[in-house]
Amino acid sequence: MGVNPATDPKKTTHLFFGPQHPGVTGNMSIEMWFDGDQVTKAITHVGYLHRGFEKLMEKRLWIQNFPLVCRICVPEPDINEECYALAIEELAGIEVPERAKWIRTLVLEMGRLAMNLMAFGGQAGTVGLGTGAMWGITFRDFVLDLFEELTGARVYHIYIQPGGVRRDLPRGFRKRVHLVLNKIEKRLPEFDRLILNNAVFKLRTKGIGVVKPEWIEEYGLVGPVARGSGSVRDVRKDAPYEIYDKLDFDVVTETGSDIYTRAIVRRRDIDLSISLIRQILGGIPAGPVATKLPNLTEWRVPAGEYYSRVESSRGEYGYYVVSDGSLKPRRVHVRGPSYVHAVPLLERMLIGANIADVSNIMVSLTTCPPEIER
Amino acid sequence: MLSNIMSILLTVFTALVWGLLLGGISRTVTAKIHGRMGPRVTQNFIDVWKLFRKTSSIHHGGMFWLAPMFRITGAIAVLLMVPVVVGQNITYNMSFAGDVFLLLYIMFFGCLGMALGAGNSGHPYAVIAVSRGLAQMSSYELSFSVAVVAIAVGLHTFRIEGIVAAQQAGISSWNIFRFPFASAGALIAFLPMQMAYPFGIVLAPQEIPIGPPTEYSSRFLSLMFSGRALFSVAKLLFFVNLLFGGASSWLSLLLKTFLLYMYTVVVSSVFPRFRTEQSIKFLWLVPTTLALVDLVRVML
Amino acid sequence: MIDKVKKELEIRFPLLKLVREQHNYLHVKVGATSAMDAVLTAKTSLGFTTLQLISAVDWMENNAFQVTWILENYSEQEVLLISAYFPRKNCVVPSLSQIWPAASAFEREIYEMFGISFPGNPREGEDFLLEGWKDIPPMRRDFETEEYAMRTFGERQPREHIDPRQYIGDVVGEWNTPMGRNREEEK
Amino acid sequence: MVKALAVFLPLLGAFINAWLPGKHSKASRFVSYTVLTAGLAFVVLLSIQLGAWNLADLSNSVIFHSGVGSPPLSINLEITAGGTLAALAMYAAVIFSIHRFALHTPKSQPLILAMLTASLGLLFATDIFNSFVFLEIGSIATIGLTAASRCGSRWEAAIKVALVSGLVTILYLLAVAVLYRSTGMLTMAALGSLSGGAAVLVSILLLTVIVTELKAFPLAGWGLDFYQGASSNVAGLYSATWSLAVLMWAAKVLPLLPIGNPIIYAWIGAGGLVLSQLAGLRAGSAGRILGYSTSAYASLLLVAAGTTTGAFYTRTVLVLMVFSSLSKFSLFMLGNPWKNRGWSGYGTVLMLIPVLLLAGIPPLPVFWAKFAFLKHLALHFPVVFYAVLAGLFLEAVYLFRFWADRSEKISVKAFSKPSAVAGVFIILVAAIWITQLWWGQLDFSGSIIASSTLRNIFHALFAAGTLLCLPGVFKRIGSERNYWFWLLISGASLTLLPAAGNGITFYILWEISAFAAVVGVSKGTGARNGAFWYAVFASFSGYLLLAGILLSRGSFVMAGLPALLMTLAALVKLGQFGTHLWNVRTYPAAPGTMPAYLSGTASKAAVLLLVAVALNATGGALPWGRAMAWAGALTALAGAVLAALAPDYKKLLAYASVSQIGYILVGLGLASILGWTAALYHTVHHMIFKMALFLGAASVLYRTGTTRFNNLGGLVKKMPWTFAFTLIAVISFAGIPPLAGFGGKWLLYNGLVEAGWLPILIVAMFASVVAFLYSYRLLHGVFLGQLSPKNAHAKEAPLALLLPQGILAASIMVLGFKPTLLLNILVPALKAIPGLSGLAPVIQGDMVLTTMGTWNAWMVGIMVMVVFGIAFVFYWISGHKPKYVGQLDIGFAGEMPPSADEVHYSNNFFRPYTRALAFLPRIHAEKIFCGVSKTFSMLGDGVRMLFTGDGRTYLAHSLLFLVLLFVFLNGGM
Amino acid sequence: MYCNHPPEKPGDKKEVLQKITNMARANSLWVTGYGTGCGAIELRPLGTSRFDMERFGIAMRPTPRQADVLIISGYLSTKTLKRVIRVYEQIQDPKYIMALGSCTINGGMYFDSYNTLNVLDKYLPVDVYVMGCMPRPESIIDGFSLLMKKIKEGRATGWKHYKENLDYYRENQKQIIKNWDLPDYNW
Repeated sequence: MGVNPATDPKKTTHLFFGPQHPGVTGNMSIEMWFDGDQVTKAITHVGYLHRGFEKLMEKRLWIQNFPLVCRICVPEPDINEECYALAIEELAGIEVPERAKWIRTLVLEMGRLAMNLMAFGGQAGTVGLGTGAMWGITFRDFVLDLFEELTGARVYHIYIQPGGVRRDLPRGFRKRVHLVLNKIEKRLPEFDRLILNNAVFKLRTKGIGVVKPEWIEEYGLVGPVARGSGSVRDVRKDAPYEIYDKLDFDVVTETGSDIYTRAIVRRRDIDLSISLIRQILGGIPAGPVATKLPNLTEWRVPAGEYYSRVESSRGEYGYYVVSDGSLKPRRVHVRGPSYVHAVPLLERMLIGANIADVSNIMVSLTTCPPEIER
Repeated sequence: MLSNIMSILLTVFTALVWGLLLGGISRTVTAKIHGRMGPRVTQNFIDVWKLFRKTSSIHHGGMFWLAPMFRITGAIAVLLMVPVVVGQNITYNMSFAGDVFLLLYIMFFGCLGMALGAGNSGHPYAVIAVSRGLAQMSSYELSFSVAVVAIAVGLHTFRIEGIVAAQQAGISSWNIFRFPFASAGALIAFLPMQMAYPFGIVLAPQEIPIGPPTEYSSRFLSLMFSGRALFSVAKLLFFVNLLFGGASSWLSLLLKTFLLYMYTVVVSSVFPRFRTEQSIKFLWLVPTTLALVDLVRVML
Repeated sequence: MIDKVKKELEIRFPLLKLVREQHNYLHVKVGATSAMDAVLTAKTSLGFTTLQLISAVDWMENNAFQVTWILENYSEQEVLLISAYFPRKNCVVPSLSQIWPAASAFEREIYEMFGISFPGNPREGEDFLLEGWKDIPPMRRDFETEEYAMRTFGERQPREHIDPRQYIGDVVGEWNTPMGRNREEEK
Repeated sequence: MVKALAVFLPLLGAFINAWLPGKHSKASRFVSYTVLTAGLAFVVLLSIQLGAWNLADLSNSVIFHSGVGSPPLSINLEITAGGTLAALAMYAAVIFSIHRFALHTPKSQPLILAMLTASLGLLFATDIFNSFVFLEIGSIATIGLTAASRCGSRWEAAIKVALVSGLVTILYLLAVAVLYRSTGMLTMAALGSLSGGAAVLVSILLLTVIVTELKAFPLAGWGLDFYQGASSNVAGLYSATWSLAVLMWAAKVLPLLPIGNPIIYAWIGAGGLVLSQLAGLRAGSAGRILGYSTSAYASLLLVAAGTTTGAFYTRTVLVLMVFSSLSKFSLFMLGNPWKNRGWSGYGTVLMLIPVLLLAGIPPLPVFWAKFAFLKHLALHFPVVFYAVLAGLFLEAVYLFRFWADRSEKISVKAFSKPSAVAGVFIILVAAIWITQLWWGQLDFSGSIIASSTLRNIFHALFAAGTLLCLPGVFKRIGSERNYWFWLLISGASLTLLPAAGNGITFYILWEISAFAAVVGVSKGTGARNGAFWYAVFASFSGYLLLAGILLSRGSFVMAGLPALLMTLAALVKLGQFGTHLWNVRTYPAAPGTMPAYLSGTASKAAVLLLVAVALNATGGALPWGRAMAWAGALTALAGAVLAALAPDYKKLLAYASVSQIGYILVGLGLASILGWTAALYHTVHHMIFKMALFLGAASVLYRTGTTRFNNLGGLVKKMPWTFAFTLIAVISFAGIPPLAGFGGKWLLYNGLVEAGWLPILIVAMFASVVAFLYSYRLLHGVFLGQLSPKNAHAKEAPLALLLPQGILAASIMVLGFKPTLLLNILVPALKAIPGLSGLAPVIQGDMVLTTMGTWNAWMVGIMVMVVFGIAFVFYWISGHKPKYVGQLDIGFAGEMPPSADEVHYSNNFFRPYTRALAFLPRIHAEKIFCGVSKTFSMLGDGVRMLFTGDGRTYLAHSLLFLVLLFVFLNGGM
Repeated sequence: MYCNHPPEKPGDKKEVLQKITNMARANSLWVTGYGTGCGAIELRPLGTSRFDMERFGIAMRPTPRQADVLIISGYLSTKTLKRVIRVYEQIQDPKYIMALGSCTINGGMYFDSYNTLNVLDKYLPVDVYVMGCMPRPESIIDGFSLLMKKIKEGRATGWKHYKENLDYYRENQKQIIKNWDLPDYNW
């Protein structure tokens, strides 16, 4: 047996990016072989954050799982609650009040906005533009303040529940949301100047990390990664949940396929989220915010299986929920977009990449390790 | 003789303090650009002291052990080769012993030592960083040496005292006005020299955390920080003497070095990194061409 | 549209059992032997070119694993779930990693979590989520996680129950009220 | 009685042989062999007694009649001294080769005798018709021998000989008839009395016959096919007896032909030489290659016949032909066991000496003849001179390739081949003998470099360089052979080089040092290719030098073309970019300390040559100084870039050598005192550091068995002293101030600014910065980084290698801190040279001043040392005790490094740099050379199309040649 | 190839200028850039304008060799624990561990998970716990100020404890890390 040229110890250097590595998002690692500074082979290692959520959920009541699911994706937890709630509502046949639907959509969009702000800034941060990263996270903090006011928590909100949301909007909330949006919007042009119009940023991101359009179906790519390569997939449009069918928006799509395009997609997603939040704020109807649920400690969701999907900031997010009609779920399987982005796609994209672009490429996929590992 | 030694000690001490202080100030300024308060300006002193007093440290071999000393020696050697305050001959230190060529080459002393230490650490990131750094160095040194040669030939002297003395006839006699293109080239080359972005490819934390000093800890790191502070003051001093007419007093020295340093800080915080080859190409193209304009002017 | 898919599948797989059908969502159960056929048919002739997920459910009491392939048709925006039961003991399921590169990771996870083997996956057996796992695969129903945790990580320390309101009452004022009092929609 | 015995004994041998029963027993073979050999030996003794053994006067001769009456009825032999010499060579060849025939094809012994008889007869014949008889006998013997051998292609070869001899017979008889009819005589002297149409006709016919028989260019086809087809025994015997006889006979006849202006011989010869050697470049088989070489010597004979006369002609032809035939005999005999793989170092030498002889390298006999001959040509026939030189160089190229390809295959059994050994031995004895004849031409007064300071510097440089290489010569690894002898010879002649007082002395020493080094290089593991490149470029540079010397008409060098040629010779020898190919192939291949010697010491010979040329031609400033400086600067840059990308320790050093040499060229090109100071300072410095580096490489190779960067790394822990010395050398050549290297750069830059050559200054400065890349690559690739487990056994280098390094490192330190030690010697000496322009640097104590810059190495050194010392002491006393942790204990992103090999970063070290350079068109010197050699090959192919391998074509060639000659000569008249 | 000697026992050596040194240590806490768990998401805002930890001299260092503080930002899976041990042991003395979130104290909501350890203190010496799930940036800053206080008073001696009781910690670590292949000493 000959030596694999991609991992020949004489010709290559064997390196780990992560888990303890500032260029890696979250706690995961990429094992790579370099020839010079060019990657010849890459293997993604995940599982550093594996907490056995799916096992734990089988051991907990249906409603007890809400605090668990939001921890599956740290930067944007609400989609998990939403997705899980959608599945339960579908299985149990619960109707959600109209107002709750609007509020849910509001929460989801705010979460998306926060996440996209961080990811857009992070893209700059990973090529060394620390200022961009700082600004992005600062803007996100404004949104987190709103969450705190609405739900009582900055990160893990546990706000959505089957049949509605936990609380109504506080007084004056809409005004404050507008204030925050105005504040962010005012700073966005400066943000653009710093990042998107920066010649060096363009040099670093254009033509790098190309996701070929044919990979979209082959790998099942979703979200900005797919939409940066010409796809128009967006669950909000394709299979509208909550009130997305009542909102006026176009799916953001670009065709550049490279990191720069993905940054643009993310930037336009920010605009889209802001516009959607504005629409929602203008249209929230009055009414109850939650349906009355049976005694939750003895609540048995009817037997059945459902695969619920929502659109997260990183793309389609799915929950495969199986109920056997007992107090606890039989099986919950979470399918986060990072699953394919960070494992097979990243391993493929990194081959031939420069060491300088490894974290650049990885960040452009906005991988979120906990949703792979759960 | 004694006064010379006193002057040398004073210079080194001042440079160390000023270098660390400048580092602190630069962190504050960067923080302000980020929209933060930033650390105390004395933060670097605290860091250096803390690192110095860490109770354990590791080394990977002789060169690893010696590298910080190489670094500090190189920095002090450059510092002492440059006149500090124009007119006060006592502060000219050792500058009689060499000219700009010597200065250009002795600058590498510390870098080479650092690179050797990094190599001895056995860490691939450190070595990759060194390979990047050397590749980049070979490009910015091209533009820088073109600029220096243009200026030196234009002024008919290689002696730094001579270059400074030629700029004492008012602001318009400063080389930055007499040789605007060469100065522009040199100032661009100054950015990679200071490892400022967009040329900061050596200490790229997201790519090769964090380059040559990745294995250095504790007291080694403390010395390395001091060496870096000294070295940047030495480079600032060289540039002030080369382009900005030298410093006629300690106050103007502090002011000029401060402003020059702020230039790198401000540029640094609004640019991402180049990739190595982009950096090399840019440096070959832009600053070198600029400096060549003045060189051609001088030749004609 | 989804009707067409359903009809097509029913023609080809007469033993197919319909689980759920919505306007763009179809879940069918097929026999273990025809599962691969169904998946490949869906890919080649029905336009479900994307594999979203491979999932498994442990039906211990029925002594079976249910493996579900979740496919999507990107152009028609349809979801197709194909499930099949496989015997639980020494469960072997054909691999799809040669057809969809993404399947490799899903299969590695299921191998690790359920012990279902996917022969044909070149990377099967590589550590995925766990490292050095020696117990029975954790997602099986007969794996008792709490007992395992107790055994491995030790007893959980006793916990004092404290009512936070006791502490935050004086500080927050407005919030120290029954839930939702101030939370009504302003008009 | 004696005469009778002379006839009787060989005949007895033949008789016994014939009488023996068909199945030969070993004993009977032995008997016949012994008797035959004894008879021949007796004949040799007799010939010596008979011959006019006075070579100093070659005109003496004895006429020897046999048979009755006078020729053509009887046989008259004129035994001349030269003929005797040739006859001796023939005897020797027969005696030393006959055992082969005795063992393999005993039946062929009578044929051998027939061939010997024919050869001797032709050698001494004075009569045209006698000659014809011998020619016929010779042809028949050749055909018979060829056919009797066991070679597969023997019939093809035999038939071609038969066809050609048939044609020759017809033409010759025609000529004889015309001659007899016109003059009534058949002696050779009768040719002179011919006139008019008969003269032309006879001349044309005989010339065609001669050219055909000689296998000279246009009619060489059959010869090539014969050599290729015949077994190597037959070919060897043939070339030493019959071929030599034909050559000598032709040499005798050609001046007598009434052709009018003999320059036509020279034209045929010179043109044929160039064309046939072009074709020879593409020759594949050994026989064919030697066939081309034969053709070359035949052409040389024609040239000689056309351009020289009298005793000079005789002597030249005699030496050229006898020794080349002997060489070919040796090569054929050696070439026999080609099929045996296996290798002996002595086999290489054994084979190299005949090759060197054929290529005309001093002090082997052919050189002297060629030298004198070429000198004559250069003076009187310049165009022929250039053509001959080009042809000879082409011949050298394919001969060296032949050697490189084949010598590896010579088995140790070569020693059991007394024939080959004897051939070589005879050559060597003759070399000594002939050299002493010519000894008087040598001059060791050292007058070509007037300044005794410079001379002494070079003497010291060469002597020290050789001596420092010597301790390590026994630290060889693997299949490297003993090379110390050749190193010593090369070093000794190099050390004498500055003492040379005239061109020929210089040239001889230069070539001896180069080719002794070639032999030394060939002792390395798989060094055949490296040695080949070295040999080709050395002989190229040698021919350029020779041309320069010969065109200078007695003086060492004349301004203009000779000086340019000699400058080019020096550039080739230095490995100027473009010709750097040999450096980067030879240095890595050379064994042990040989590369240190080559790069550190031997290359300085070229610097010496440049200095000598500049001083003698124009008194200092060469008119092409600026071009040379540009070439040097670009060489420095390109060499540095290539060095940074080199994957091998020695290869990197080779490119670095190319690069550093560039600075010397820039300095010499400046032709100012500063420039020369810089160049000579850098020459000394380059010798010191490059030897230290190559000795370090030798140490690493000795301890680890490899110089590939991918297999090295982390050796600092195992070989700390080697590292320390290498580090000092590296810091020095990188030009970092406290050490010596900065001085050269500083002086050079000052010189460049003084001359106003700023663009060159910028290129040179850039190159010096690129030097950091490869200097670090070198240190890291070998000494730093992770230690591969495969090298865990490595130890510190042996003292024999370490000590010279230590001495060199110490001298770098001394020179670094006190450069004035050297400058105080150099500057006054250079100031005294009137041809150098510019101001001299002023040295005040430790201070060196130029018009624009200052440099006080001592103060800088002291400052750095003091600061370093204070830091060190502070470090030491501050109670800092770091723990040593292993190389794998690194902060590896929280993971464990898998293994040292995998973590070591080595392959494609400067990949970003490569990418940044990607916009440059990839012009590799290799590719250019490939293009050149392709062009030559195509030309050669064109010529080769003549030689179809079909006998009829060759007949047609001969007839065509005849017709053309006829038209040309008639038109001329 | 690896370090093969046990750590020196640090002892209670009195250093010169102890007080100033402690002040310096407290005011220059360099944090290893290792987000071990979900708490890392709140470390980012900590660096930005809202909370700005650099005010206190706290900075992120990408390599453990140069850091002082290791923040365990939440639950530790056994796979991560292995890396954390390696990283922790590569930090030079004095070094501190700050643990975020309930899950590091007693397992928090993952008390019954088969892959996360419950009580961090058994495996690594924690100097400061910050409770909450997840802790807000304010509480992390509070944790830092507590750590600073401990350092100033000389009470942050977890690293000494670790070195002195290395065997105890090793035993615990090896108990849960099934494929222990770390060198025994990584300093």
